[in-house]
Amino acid sequence: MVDIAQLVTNALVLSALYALVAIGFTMIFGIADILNMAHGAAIVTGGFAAFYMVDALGMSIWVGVLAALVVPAIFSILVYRVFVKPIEDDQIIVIITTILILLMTEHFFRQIEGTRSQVLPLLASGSTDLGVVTVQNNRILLFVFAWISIIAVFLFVNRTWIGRGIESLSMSPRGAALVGVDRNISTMTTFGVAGALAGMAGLFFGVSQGVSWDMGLDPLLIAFAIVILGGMGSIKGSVIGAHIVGSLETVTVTMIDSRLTGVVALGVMLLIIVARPHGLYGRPGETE
Amino acid sequence: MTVNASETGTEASTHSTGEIALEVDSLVKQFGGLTAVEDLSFEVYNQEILGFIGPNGAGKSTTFNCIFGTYKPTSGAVTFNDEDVTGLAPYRMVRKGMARTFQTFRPLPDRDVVSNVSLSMASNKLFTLSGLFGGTQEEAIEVCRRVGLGDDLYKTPDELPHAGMIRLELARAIATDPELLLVDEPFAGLSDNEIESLSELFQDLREEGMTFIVVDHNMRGLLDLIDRAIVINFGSLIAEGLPSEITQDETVQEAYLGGEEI
Amino acid sequence: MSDQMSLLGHLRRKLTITGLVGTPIRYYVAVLFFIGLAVAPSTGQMDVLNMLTWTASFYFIMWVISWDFVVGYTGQVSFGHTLFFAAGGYTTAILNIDHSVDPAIGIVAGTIVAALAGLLYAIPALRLEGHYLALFTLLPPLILLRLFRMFRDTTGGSRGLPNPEPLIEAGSFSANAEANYYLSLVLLILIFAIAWVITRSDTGKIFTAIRESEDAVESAGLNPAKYKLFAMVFSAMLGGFAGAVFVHTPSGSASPSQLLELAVIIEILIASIVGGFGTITGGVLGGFLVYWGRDWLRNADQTIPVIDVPMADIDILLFYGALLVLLYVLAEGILPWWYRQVDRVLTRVRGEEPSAVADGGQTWLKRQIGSLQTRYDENREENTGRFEDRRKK
Amino acid sequence: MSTDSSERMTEGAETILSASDLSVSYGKVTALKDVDITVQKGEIVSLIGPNGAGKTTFADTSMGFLDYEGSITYRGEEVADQRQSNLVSEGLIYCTEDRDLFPFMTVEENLQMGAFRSRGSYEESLDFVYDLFPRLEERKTQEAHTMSGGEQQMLAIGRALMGDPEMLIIDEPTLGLAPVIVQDISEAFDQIVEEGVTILLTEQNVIFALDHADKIYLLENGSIVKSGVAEEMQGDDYIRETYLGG
Repeated sequence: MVDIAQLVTNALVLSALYALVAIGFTMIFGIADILNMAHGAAIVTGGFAAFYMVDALGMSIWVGVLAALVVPAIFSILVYRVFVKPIEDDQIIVIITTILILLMTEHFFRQIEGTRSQVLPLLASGSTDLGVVTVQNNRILLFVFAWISIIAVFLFVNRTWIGRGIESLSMSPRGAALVGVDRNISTMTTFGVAGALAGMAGLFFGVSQGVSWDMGLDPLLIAFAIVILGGMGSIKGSVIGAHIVGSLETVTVTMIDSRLTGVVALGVMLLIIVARPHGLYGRPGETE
Repeated sequence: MTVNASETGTEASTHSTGEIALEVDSLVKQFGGLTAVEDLSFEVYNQEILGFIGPNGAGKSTTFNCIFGTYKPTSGAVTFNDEDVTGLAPYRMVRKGMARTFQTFRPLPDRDVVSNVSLSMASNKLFTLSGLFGGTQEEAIEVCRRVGLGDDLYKTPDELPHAGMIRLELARAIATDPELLLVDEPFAGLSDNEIESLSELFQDLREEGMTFIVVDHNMRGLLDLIDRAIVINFGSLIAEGLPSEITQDETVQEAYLGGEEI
Repeated sequence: MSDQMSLLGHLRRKLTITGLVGTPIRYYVAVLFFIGLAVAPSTGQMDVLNMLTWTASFYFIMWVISWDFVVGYTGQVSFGHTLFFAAGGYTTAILNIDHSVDPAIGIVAGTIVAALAGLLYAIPALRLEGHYLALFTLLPPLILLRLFRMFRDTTGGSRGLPNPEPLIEAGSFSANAEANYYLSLVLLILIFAIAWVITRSDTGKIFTAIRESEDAVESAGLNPAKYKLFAMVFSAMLGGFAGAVFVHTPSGSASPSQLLELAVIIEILIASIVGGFGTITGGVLGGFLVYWGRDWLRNADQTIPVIDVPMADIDILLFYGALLVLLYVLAEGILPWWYRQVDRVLTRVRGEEPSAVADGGQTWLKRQIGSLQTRYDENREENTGRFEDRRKK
Repeated sequence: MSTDSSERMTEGAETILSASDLSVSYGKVTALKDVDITVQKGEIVSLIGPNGAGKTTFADTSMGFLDYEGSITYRGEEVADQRQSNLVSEGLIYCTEDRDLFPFMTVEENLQMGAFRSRGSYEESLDFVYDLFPRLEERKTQEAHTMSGGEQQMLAIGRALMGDPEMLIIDEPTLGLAPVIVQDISEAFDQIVEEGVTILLTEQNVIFALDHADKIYLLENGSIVKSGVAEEMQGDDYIRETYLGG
């Protein structure tokens, strides 16, 4: 019984982190029709931004959190403005370019920091007894912050004008232009928000598993799985997808083999792409 | 107008051999809960030019796509030259002697007109050395001349005017050497002269033994060309007969001509 | 039968003096290039290490050809060709190391496994397109890499397997290198020739037609699915075969960094695009450029001024940076760009109207955009069609 | 109706949209060639002509969707020099032939989006639209993609009106609609005209255009072949023969 509670807790925390990565990825896809592989680089950037704040500048982890939001947001906006915008009509070149940016970012940090994993301090110490299970306060905070971010994005998209503009662009670019949505500003905002979410995830992964040059690729791949599962461009879908993938992952890693991280998720995704390309919550009409 | 139409009517009886080329029997096509084509039956005789008329969204394209195999019919049968061809893939239909044009053109923008047409002459064999050294070019050029693209042989499709694109669509279809040609809205956007010359081409090809189904939502130009017409609306047949009868038909006028400029 | 007759007749015609004069210059350039590569080792200018690097570059180019063969022509996007290379290479290496299977048999087995992997891609590729296909093809190599790490005992994990037995041996190390150099060169010429002939025949024209409009192909009486399947599986076989031979040469081994990592496919993609997408010949050009560019950076002894870092230390970063720049500058492709320049010069000299070049004077990028636009329009039309259908209610 | 229109025309002599020597091409095909069109404030101008004549191209160009040669200005400012979002804020609203609705938003959400840049009162506009098309109010919680073609057309026009238009460009509002619905749209159109909105209407349906417009331009193969006041054009032999079936 306790085991199951533990499993559920783990799954919930992991799923929330995955959702952070997936939401940004799916938003960029929805609004700009771009598979942004550099999203993985934003995760790495977030992790290291926090690490340098704490390690090199001796700041508190909370300044690190701020850095992990701001730096990757700026990084993502720059990636869009400098590299993606000039070629955004060409899907294949965009994918190649963003993969190159991911590889360059990885190797940049590898060059400076080497291949070992850097440690970030915990957000909080101690643990809390939640009745059936005892959870580290650190993990509770991760979970809470992840969900605050997710809800904030929901509210942003549904309740603010600029968010509505983003939503409308993802449904009909021409329709959005007709009602006066500025595509450029909306796309940059989306990249910024996506970058901040990914950076946040980078920090959280860093807190729980350490910061390293290759920490971006795995969450990015799992975000693929989630986004395919939830339907590209759908935020709600990716939150649900994140919970499916996160639970699946927790179960396989705990019960079968810890080396299976990612494999099951990716395998499931392969099946879904073949069986239902638009995902479980996808909107038809993209390709058919 | 009426006189003219009845003339074409008599012409039909002289041209058509009376043998059935294509028979559509109780065709039904549903998309999800929507019925786009409802229990539609008709036949086309050899060497006939059949007009297939109906307002936008009446189900003409869907019927076309069901005949040609782009869609699998929900139920019903399509018989071509006494052979059941219901739901065969389009390329098989072509191999059996059917061809079609697209209303929204499907050119190959990367190559010139002749190469567009010569694709229809390529064999469906994987391992072939043909085409390495020219080959089908001459035949393709012949077809291009036939449809009036003689001066545009080496232009790319994006250099062709609207009427040229229609001719290119036709050339590609004719190059497959079809017995039955399905033509989708050939007259849309054409001037009267262009309509006339295209109609003459259809007549000539018919003389040589080709059978036509011509779809259009606009009757302009069409009534002078066709031998017989079928009118559908909301996926069902509402009238059938000589062009003169069609224009007189009250159901047609009510359901269709009402808002149209005729 | 008639195919062969016309081929013979054509060759006979070509082999007359007028025929030779009439052949485009680029054919002679290509022949001279390969002859140059063939005589290079005997000039004494090439040391053994150099020879090994050249050998490795030949395989890299074979992979570029295999990628261009399917993606450049039929337009089925693949980010996962490394799966084929690894299928070929790892199959034969494992068979040889664990079961002492003869390399020749292992290579055949590797090629077959790669063909099966090709089927794995080809079947979904019939239904998927664009982003979905790109994502789909991106995944299997990444999954395979994880599996390799899991089954470290058999696959060597992220370091790869030790060298299996060589396919050919010639005694001394330098004689070995030379023998493998020639073997690889012959294979390169063979694969190049096969890919060239297929893409220039009617089959190639159908491939490119599929890229432009499947509807058009189908209404010409041709089965697009058959051609797409063939292109993918054949490409997989070419790539898998090259990968399998590669691991049996002194230049290569079955390791993720050489066969499977994301970086490998990116280099191949960029080589193909930079050289000229959908041309095969351009891929050869781009392949040499990218491969030797990386090699030069790795061995560069210059130091970067301002930041005072030796180039060789950050060679990978510089290499990716350079690729990024290449991608922007040469997205059109060197070969198409060159043809356009030649055409422009000739036009000026002769005072003629510019002739339509192979790609109609448009850059690859623009065409790509064009075809996406067409697809978008088609979708839109279908959607409005669907809306129209709803009128019925 | 005709007295109305003459009043409107004298009232505003101010030019609101003006194209001169306007040419647009797609690749090598010229879609518009040296077109001159002027729309005065308060006028109802109609562009008529067959399929592929360049009507939609003109509408798209006015809204800044296409590159062009020559000049086209909205309220004296070159369209190419302005952001599209700016044009919308300035009251230039375009209702396209494809409607370009937000398929997965409800009717009301679509209307809300229509007011994205509007300076006018949201409630007033919404009331006006619901008055105009009561059917939209009945279905306000329905997603746009589930509606019929005619209802979508109403929604598209409604959404355009939510933007508080100074000038409205409507592309083929009656295309593919059943006669009954064309009647509805036609009535709504008259009410919009009464609001004093300047309108550029492109139509294949010449009868509809002649019924509603003050001024007509006939476009064929990308060039203007004829132009004039609606009454004159109605009597024109060429138009009668070609477009009204004699």
